[in-house]
Parts: sequence; structure tokens; C-alpha cells
Amino acid sequence: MSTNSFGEYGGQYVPEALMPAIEELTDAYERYVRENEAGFIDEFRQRIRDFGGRPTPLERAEQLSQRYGTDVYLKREDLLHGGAHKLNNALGQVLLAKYMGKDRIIAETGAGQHGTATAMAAAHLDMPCEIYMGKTDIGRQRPNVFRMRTNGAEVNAVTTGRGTLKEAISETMRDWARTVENTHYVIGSVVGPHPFPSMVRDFHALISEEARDQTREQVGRLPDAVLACAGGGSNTMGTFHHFLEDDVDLYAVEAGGSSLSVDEAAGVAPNSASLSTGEEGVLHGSRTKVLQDSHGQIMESHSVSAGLDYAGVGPELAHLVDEGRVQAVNVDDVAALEAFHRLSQLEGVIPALETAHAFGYLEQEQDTLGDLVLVNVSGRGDKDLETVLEETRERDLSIAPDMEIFREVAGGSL
Amino acid sequence: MSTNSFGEYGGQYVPEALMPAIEELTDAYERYVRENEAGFIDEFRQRIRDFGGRPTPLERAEQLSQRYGTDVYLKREDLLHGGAHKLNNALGQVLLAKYMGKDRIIAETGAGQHGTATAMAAAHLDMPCEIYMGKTDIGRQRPNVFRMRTNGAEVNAVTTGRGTLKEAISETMRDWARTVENTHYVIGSVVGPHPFPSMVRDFHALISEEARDQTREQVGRLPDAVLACAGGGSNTMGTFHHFLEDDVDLYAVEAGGSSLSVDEAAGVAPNSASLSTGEEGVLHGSRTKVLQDSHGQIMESHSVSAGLDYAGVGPELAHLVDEGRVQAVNVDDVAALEAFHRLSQLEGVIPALETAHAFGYLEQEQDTLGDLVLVNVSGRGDKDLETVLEETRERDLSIAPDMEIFREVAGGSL
Amino acid sequence: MSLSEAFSREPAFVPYLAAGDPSFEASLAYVEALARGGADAIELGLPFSEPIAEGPTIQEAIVRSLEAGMTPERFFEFVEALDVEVPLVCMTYYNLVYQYGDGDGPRPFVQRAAAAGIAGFVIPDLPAEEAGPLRRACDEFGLDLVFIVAPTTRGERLERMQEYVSGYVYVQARLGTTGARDEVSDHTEESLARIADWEVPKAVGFGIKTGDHAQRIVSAGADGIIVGSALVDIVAQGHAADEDTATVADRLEAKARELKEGALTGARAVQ
Amino acid sequence: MSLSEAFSREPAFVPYLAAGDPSFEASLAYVEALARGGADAIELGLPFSEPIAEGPTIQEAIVRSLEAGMTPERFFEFVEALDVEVPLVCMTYYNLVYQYGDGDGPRPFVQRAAAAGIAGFVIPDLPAEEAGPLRRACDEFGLDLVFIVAPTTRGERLERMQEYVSGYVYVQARLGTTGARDEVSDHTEESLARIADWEVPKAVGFGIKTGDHAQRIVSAGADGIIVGSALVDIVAQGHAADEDTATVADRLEAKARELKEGALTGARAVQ
Ligand SMILES: Cc1ncc(COP(=O)(O)O)c(C=O)c1O
Ligand SMILES: Cc1ncc(COP(=O)(O)O)c(C=O)c1O
Repeated sequence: MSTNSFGEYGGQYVPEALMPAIEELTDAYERYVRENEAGFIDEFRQRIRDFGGRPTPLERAEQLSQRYGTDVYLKREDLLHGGAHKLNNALGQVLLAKYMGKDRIIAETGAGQHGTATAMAAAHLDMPCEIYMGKTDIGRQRPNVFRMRTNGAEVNAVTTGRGTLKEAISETMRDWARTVENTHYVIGSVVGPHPFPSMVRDFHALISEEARDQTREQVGRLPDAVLACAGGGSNTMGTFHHFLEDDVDLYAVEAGGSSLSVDEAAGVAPNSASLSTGEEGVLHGSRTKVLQDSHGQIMESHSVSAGLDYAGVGPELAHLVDEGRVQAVNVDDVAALEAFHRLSQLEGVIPALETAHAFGYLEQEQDTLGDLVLVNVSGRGDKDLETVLEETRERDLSIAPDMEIFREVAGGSL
Repeated sequence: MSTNSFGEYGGQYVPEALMPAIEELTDAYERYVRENEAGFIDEFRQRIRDFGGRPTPLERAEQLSQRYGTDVYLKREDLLHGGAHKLNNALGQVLLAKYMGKDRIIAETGAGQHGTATAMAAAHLDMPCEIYMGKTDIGRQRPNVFRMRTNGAEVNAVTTGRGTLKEAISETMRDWARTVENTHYVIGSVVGPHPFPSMVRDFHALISEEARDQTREQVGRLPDAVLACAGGGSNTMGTFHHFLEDDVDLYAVEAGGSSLSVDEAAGVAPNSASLSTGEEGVLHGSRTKVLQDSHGQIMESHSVSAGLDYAGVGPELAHLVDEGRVQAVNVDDVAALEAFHRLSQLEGVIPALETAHAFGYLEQEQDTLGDLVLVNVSGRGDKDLETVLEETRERDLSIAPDMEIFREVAGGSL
Repeated sequence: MSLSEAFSREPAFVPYLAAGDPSFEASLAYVEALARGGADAIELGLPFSEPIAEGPTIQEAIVRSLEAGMTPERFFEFVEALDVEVPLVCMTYYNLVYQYGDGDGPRPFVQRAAAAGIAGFVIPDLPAEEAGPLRRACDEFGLDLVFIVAPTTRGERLERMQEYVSGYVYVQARLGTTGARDEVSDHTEESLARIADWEVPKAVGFGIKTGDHAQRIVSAGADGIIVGSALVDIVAQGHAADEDTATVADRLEAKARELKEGALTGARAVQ
Repeated sequence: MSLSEAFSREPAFVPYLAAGDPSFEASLAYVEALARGGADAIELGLPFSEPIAEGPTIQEAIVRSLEAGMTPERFFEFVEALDVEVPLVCMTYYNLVYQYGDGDGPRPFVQRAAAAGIAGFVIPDLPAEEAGPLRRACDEFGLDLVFIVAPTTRGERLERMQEYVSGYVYVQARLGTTGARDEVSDHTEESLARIADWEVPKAVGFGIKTGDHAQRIVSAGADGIIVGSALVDIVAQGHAADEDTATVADRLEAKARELKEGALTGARAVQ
């Protein structure tokens, strides 16, 4: 049995052609990331500060605190360069690739957030970069495609399957299998074969390193509960990591989508709640909790939030849930959309739709989370405005602002 | 003669109905902002840190430094909440309105950056907020309209004139004349009647306060030259303020547009270079340099960058230019578009089109600016992607990335 | 006749039109019709591209006038071409005053205005604080400088204005911009009370629409009424309906009579 | 016949098809045609929804097969329904192996495969490091477990694999995913040299398309050739052109003959 495991989860389920690269990466991870060889970590910290904008603030959410009768604090990863926590990892990995002497970067992207972060990091470090993106996603995430191209990255359309994240990951692995000698694959979450889940977590652990210090400094004690949304689980693990040994409740909030049930025949799970409802399986290089049918075929997941729309989840998070250290919970599309509007209106912070799930849970469980709750704002919602407008209108949510102004001005339809 | 002046510029040219409010504001400015009465400045600094994300980093631009053989440093205002320096001012003024006991906020917006910043600040501080925006601008700046509405602000369409910034300012002044007793007008740049130019400058002066300390700390000395783009001039004055007494060259880079000439008959100046080519006049409450025809009618300005597209400029900046303390320079649309792509590709920082003007000047004058150049990145360019794509295609610029990927995926037109 | 004389016999009716709206010729006829209808003085708007104190009605008049080619020089020609006996007040924004001539402050503009026969100025974006240079030029050429007292104007500000004002004081009936309203504001009496001891005549404007309004304003103690948007509306409607100048002029004259009559009735009520 | 026996007489030709592509029935006919054409062993793909090691040709075959209703259970029925004499190797991804039956690791899947007559496995996403449980199950039921040696596989990794491998070793001719290519890679000889002392037969795959390729590979020292995409292409074209099963089967049989012939020619060149 592999030793690269979190309990039963983890491992390295990849084609043999990639194994040498994975071993090389494991070695580089141990030396540069874990042991700061050649001052890697010092350089990473300096760059994520000057280029990325760390530390991000911890902000007391006044209106939410009042609403819930609980002190609510926001960890503002939305202020990181690029608009999401994603840069912590992208910058770390591109820098590591440089230390490893690689001269080409590839990455997959779904909603485009990881792709844009990687493109930024690659431009910053002067590395050629190609991003794989499903053709469906290219169509619906135009602005992020612009951003990647503008930063000089190539964007390769993935036309297999439904043309979304799952297919993009598979396609990036195929590129890597071909180009592994000079290329590093910057995976976008705490998923994939070891050492990715540990390494990506370590880069994101700056979130909890700062948040823990900030809460102690600003409030004088540790939070009772920490909430983060979970897709692959990278912002989640980053937010939880330094609290794991503390007496702090940790909640991973998944996308409940439109329903927790699954449609076996169609191969579709209308949610992305792999921690809550998935079964142990092997996907994209690691053993973890996976949305799959009874035969082991991977399901198409679904969430209103593209960044949570993934059938797997990080193996460490799966393990922590099995251990009872992390609570896996979920909220549905409607609760997330409402939370999106609530935070925007009450706090002047427009969250990513992914992030909004964490606030949906806060709304639902406001009475049970204790007196001091920390929520990770994993990203900003600028990218989601069109989607939210559309999804909100379809559902006729009363909390949403009307957009009559466009009709007024255009004298017609939106 | 008014004492609220910068040399010949400044003053309070507003309707009598507003004068009491202006006096009240002047008093509040003196007490709260200048003298930190009731701890106003302490609260402002704490909020702009926790909510806004200050301090913003000072980053060495490695690729640019290499390209120019000069140390180039970026002051990263693009990382401020909302994506531009604008929040410094918006948060300061909304907070001040609260201290003054006002219970309603109004503001004008052109490109939508000041409007979104004000909407965010108002949501954060739980103040009702209405934004005036020209109907032309509403049409072409949809995402910013979404953001304002999402933050709970009302957006009022201004249908007079060409329906852009100039008309929106006039309309906001009209609202204020009606509602002055309970309403504060959050003006969006260092323009308008005293005390606005001084007050807005003070809120933005955090930029140079930090940048000056950061350069000394990170480089061990002060820069030889400091560059900032200039529309109304708020990021400009904020970036220059604490360097005014130093032996540092200051460059205000205006939008040269398509040409520095003017079309009197059409009432159009195809640029926004009021410092470089404007004449002394009175606009929107203060005496300053203004783009006007020989009769004194205000011209329609034009720049590819909506945020620079204004016929006036802050009176203090006009004064500093006359004094020779600040150099007024300009670059045209093409140079700005090229600089947009250059910074995006070389540094992984997609600048606002406004900001790109400063980098256009850096490219042109790379040899004459000294060994250590500081450039203010006043905002991020996400808002400009569609515009840049279009304007770049029209001009067939070779530096721009192609967007073939969309054609590939759609199998057709963009 | 001087401006203050225009208020001396009976409550004065002071109409406003934008000069050159919708054309130079028609506008001459309209202004003359107002004089025939009983105007005691007339405010003539010289249009500025950024009329921050105007409501939509007058903004649109300004656009029509500018599009018809109005400039400061044409404005003076307009004044010279007018065949009316009553004093004329130029209402405009400071930038036009400031830019005129060789750029040496407001003096050239005032000199030219005096030559054309203008009796005084109202400059809505020029508070007393900034009015020194214009006041001096007016004194030099014997012109009046009217100031606006807003409902919010109090204390020191009133004193400063009292020092500078001449001709009449323009009492703004309510907050906001110009524009006809159905209600007459309560602020009027309070404002009038605050400046009761001023020597200049007190004319009330902003929102007066009917003879009835006029009557109530005068019975509240005003020495005159100023009416703009209600008249500009008539011009605008005539323009939109493409009516001939004489028809519109008649309608303006009739409206003027109604308003003047209202003012007189108001005055009788006071006595 | 065991897998290694299939390689014992002469250079072996090992074709690959996705079972059930484009339908259960047609696929049976195609596999049988390959046997007639001279296959010494056959790799049968059990399609998985995320085939990360496959190029576009085989990905599409997998989609066709899944859409035609292929499942692990149907796969075993497919194997049972086949009328061929040569050993059959199941090529699939680990999740399907892992999930089968009561979820108790890979054992139930191996047991069922053995019952159906499968001789061994190739699992492209299962490196030696993770292969312990499957190796043990294979041993229990007497099945082979084939590993892939990539051009990048060196040193310790080779030793670990040598320990686990049985049946044959799959030598990956070049980096990347499956798919027919026009060039034969130089890596092949180097890879073969690195494992020269292994006891299992060495079959080379990835990119072999013609009899000519086959000949060169065998003359470079391979004990057999594995051909997938070039055959799947024939299935795909037949499906696209809506040709009948017999026509496509004939074409597959002919292609098989060409490849087997090439291998034999290559072997003669070595002798
Ligand atoms: C803002 C934001 N939050 C969360 C996620 C989900 O990823 P993870 O669960 O790896 O943090 C994404 C993914 O795109 C994202 O963009
Ligand atoms: C990013 C950015 N920079 C600069 C400006 C120009 O304003 P100012 O000259 O007041 O800094 C704007 C205005 O919208 C802006 O959004």
C-alpha cells in the first residue's frame, strides 16, 4: 500500500509515463517546499506578498454579526491578485517548476479561475503557459478566457465529453504524459496524485496561518467555527490547516446543487457534494470520495457555481471528514444565490458563487455555530454577475435587485 | 478672492443652495479629517485596512526593469477592494457622511469605477445610496451596473447630453441641490468645489504615504520619478502627495486620445488632456484647466479609457503643473493599448486602461526617467477586457493576443 | 429704468426665457410678448453647456438654443435687437463670463453687456464668496448683481450676500433646481422673514406655475415673482408641435398676463 | 493458453479494441475477425468515463461503447460470448476494478474476470506502487498483471515493476497517450535495452500503424507488438460510414494480417 496517503485516501493512480515526473516532483516538494532549500519558501512568501497582496485582511462583518447575534469574521482571499485564493497555489507551483528547471507550464481550468491565476503567475515568472479548458466552459466564461489570453497564455479547447472541468483535467494529464520531461502540470486544487494534495494545501495554508494569528490578535481568541466552501477543497484545506490541532469546529460547505439525489441512467448528479454523498473511488490520480454510479463510472456533477462543479474532492479532506474532524455539509443553489445577494448588500463584498455557499450555511445554522465564526471569502464574484443575474431571474428570488435600469435605458429587453 | 484655492485654481463655484452644505462639509473636513476628531481618521484607517485591503504592496516589476534597464516599481492599487484606488476616497467620504449625520449618499459615475466603489462603501456602512450614470455609459459598462445594483445601490440613468460622465456630475449636483439637508454627495475625484479637491486628495494620500515608506524600506532610497495617470487626478494626487517636498520628478500622464487637436464646430476634443492643452475655466464647482471652446462652452472629451474621459482636472494638479512641480504629459490611445498588453504579458498584471497610460509613457521615455521609477497601478483591467479586445482589433495591433479560440469553439464569429 | 425701480410701483413679474430658444428670431418675438404681457423685468438665459442649477425643462431649452447657434456674442446681438422697455437681466454660468474677451476676468463681459443694454446679472454658480471680481466690474459699469437666497442660506452667508447684492434678491422658493411645481413651498415665508430688513426688492422664484401661485407668493410678502419653467414649457410645446411663432407668442403673452394678474391680486390681499 | 505462451513461438501480434464499440454484436464480430487475422492475444478495453491515458481515437471508441450500454457486467458477458482461442487481456481503469462487487477492493472483479475467462489485466492508471492489492488477487485466481514501461521509467521503478509484472511487459514506444503515429520512436530500442534481462515477453505498443512499423519494432528486439488506435480507426470509419459489420470485420482481419506479417518479417530480419 502506498505511503502517500491520508488514511485510506490519496495515492498515485497515474500512468507509468508520469510516475518519474511525480517522483521528481515529490522530491522537489520535500526539498524546496518542506525544507526551504535554496530559500524557495522565502522567495515564495516574498512574491505572494508583493505580487499577490498577502497578507489578506481579516474583517469583522458588522451587519452579519448583528444579523446573527454572533461575531462573524471574513478572511478576505477575494482581495488576492486575480480575485481568489487560487493564486497562492498557482504562484507556488509555477515558482517550483522554475526551481525544478522546467520550462513550460500547463494547467486545466473549469470556471477559469485557476487558469487565470496560473496565467498570471506564469507571466510574472516568464514561463510559457498553456491552459486546457472545456469548450462549454470557454463559451460561458469568456472574460476569464480573455484574461488568460491577455496574460499571454495559450488556451486549448477540450472538446471531449461535456467539455467541462472533468474533461479538461483528463486532457491536461494527457498533455503531461507527452511532455513530462520539460513541463510541469499546475493542478488547480488539492486533488490529483501525491504530492499534489499536500503541496497545494501547503501553499494555501497561508490562509489559516494568517487567519489564526489575526483572530488572536484582533479578537483575542480562536474562533468557535471555521467555514469554507469545498469544490476540490483547496481553499478549504488552506483555511482549515492551521486550525486542525485546535478546539475549533471546521465546516466544509459543498454545493448541494438542485438536489442531493442522482440520476444513474443519465449519469448525472445534480450536485457536487462528493464529501456528503460520494463513494470512495479513484479519480484523476487519487483515491478519494467521488460522485460515481454503481458501476464506478464518474458522474457529471452540477452546481450553479462552476468552481464547485467537480465530481471529486481532495483526499485529505475526505479523510478528515471520515475522522470526524471536519463536518461535511452542503447548501443548495437557491441558498447560495440568496447568500450571494445578502453578503453583497449587507457588507459591500460581492462574493464568488463558490464562496456564497459558505454564507448560505452560516444563514441556515446561525444559531449552532458558536459566538465567533470565521468564514473564508475564497474569491470575488465579479466573474459570476451574469450567471447570478440569470439564475436569480429564473428563480424569481425576492432578495435579488431588479435590473430594470437596463430596460429603462435600452427601452427594451435586457 | 476665495481662500480655498491652489494658486489661481480651486474655489467654490456652486449654487447658493449647496453652499451651506459645502460649509458644513468644510467644517467636518477640518475637524474629522484634518484633526482626527472623534477618532475619525483612526476608524478610516482601520476600515480601509480590513475592508479595503491596505496597505497595498509595492512590487518590483522584474521584466519591465530588465526591459528598460531601470528599476521599475509598481504601487499595486489594483489590489484594493473593488479593483482600483477609488475605494480610498469612497470609503472616506461615506464614513465622513456618517459622522456628519447624513443618511443618504449620492454619487456620479462614468466608467462605473467610482460608482461601484461608492456602492460598496455604502453597503459596508449601511447607507442608502444612489448613483447617477449617463445612459450611454450604462449601456457600455454593464458589469459595473450589475455590481452597483448587487451592492444594493440605486442606479439613475442620466439622459441629458451625450449621457456620459460630465452630464452625470451635473445631474448629481442637481440632486444634491434638492436633498442637501440629509444627503452627502461623494464626488469621485479631486475635482469639484472646495473642500472636495483637498479632502479627496487626503483620502488617497495613503498611496504615497505607503509608497514612500515602502520604497525606502525595500530599495533604501526614494524614486527618481513617479508616474501616475490623470483623469480627474485623484490617483495622481494620491500618488504624488507625500513626494511633493522630495527631490522626485512627478509625471501626470493624461489621455492623448486620438489627437491633441480639437474640433470647435463639433464641440469635441478627441483627447482628455486638460492639463496639457486645457485653458483655465470654471467647471463643476472649481476653477481649473478645462477643455473648452473659445466661447467657454465645455467640450466633449474623448479617450479609449472611460475613466480618463473628462474635460476637467483637479485644481491642485493644475496648480502644480503651472508651478513646474508636476510635468503634464500624455500618450495616445494606441500607446495605452499597447502598454495594456505589455504589462499583462510581461508582469502578469492586467492594468486598467487608465493605468495603462502611465506605462505607455514609461515605454516612450524609458531613458530619461532615472534609475528608479515608481508607477501607480491605479486599477485592474478586468472591466476593460471587452473594450480592449475591440479597440485592439480595430487597430490591428501586433502586440495583442488573438482570440481565435472563440472562433474555434463557436465554429463561427466572436 | 433700473432693476430696483422695476419693483417700486407694484409687485413685479419677472419672466425667464433662454435667449435663442428655439431660434434667434422666434425668441425675440417671445421675449417681446412677455413684455407686452406685463413683465416688469426679464431674465434672459445665455446658455452654458453644463447648467448644473437647472431642471430638465430649462436644460432642454439650453440645448435648443445652443443647437441653434447661440454664443455670448450672438447673445449680446440678441439683447440689442430686442424691442422692449423693461430692464434685462443676463442669467448665465460663470465660465462664460470669465472666458469672454481677452480672458482678463469678468470685466470684458460686463463691459460688453453694459454696452448691449443689460441691467444686471444672475449667475447661479457664483456664490458671494467668489463674486468679488464680478461685483467690482458691475460697479464699474453700473450694473446690478443679483444673488439667490436659498432655503438653506443662514447667518453669516446672508450677511455676506447682503453686502454684495443689488437690483433685487432672488429668493429660491424651495431646494433643488429650476422647474415648475404644483405646490408652493412653505420655505418661502421663512426665507422672506430672514431677509425682511434688506433694502433690495425680494423676488421669489423656483416652481411658480400659475396666477394662483403668484398670488400666494406675493401675499406672503414678496416684492415680485420670477417665473421660468412654466414659460419655457410653452416654448417647448410650441416647438414640438411646430406651431408658428405668433401663436406661441400669444400664448406666452396670455400666461404672462395671468401671472402678473396673480401677483397684483396677491398684493391687494396684503393691503 | 497462457499469456506468456502466446509469445513463445514467434513474435506476437496483440490487437486492442474497446469491447462493445460500436455495439455488443458488432464488437464480437470484430474481435473474432482479429483472431482470424492472426492475433496471438487480444486486449479488450472495458470503457471508463475518464480515460486519462487514451488519445482521441480510443476516447471516442469508449464513448461509443458506453453509449451502447457497456458496463462491467456486460463486459464479462461479452468475454463469455466471444468465440476465440487466444488469451484475452482486460484493459481498464482502476476505479472500475475497485468498485466491482461488494466494494471489498479488487478481488471480486478479478474473481469474476477469471470466471469469464480473462487471462490478465492492463490498468494504465495503476503504477506498481498502488498495485499490491490487485497483484494479490491476480495471484489468487491465476491471472497475469501486465505493466507498462514508459520511456521515462528508470532505476528503482523498473525493479519494482519487474517484481510485479507477469504475462508480458507493455513497452510504451513513446511518451504521450495512445494513438496511431507515422513515425516509430527512437525510444523503443533504449527501452528494450533497459529491460533486456527481464524474463517476461516484451510487447511494444503506442503508435504502431502499419506492417512496416511492426517489422521495424520486432527487428529492434520486441517479442510482440500491440496495436490499438490503427484498428479502432477502422471501426470508427465503418461506424461513421454506416457500413455493415461483415465489411468492417473483413477490413480488420486484413489489417491484422498485415500487422502480423510485418512482425514475422521483422523477426526473420533479426535471425
Ligand atoms: C472563488 C473560488 N472558491 C472556491 C473554489 C473551489 O475550489 P476549492 O474547493 O479547490 O477551493 C473555486 C474554484 O474555482 C473558486 O474560484
Ligand atoms: C483605475 C482608474 N485609474 C484612474 C482613473 C482616473 O481617475 P483619477 O484621475 O481621478 O485618478 C480612474 C477613473 O475611473 C480609474 O478607474
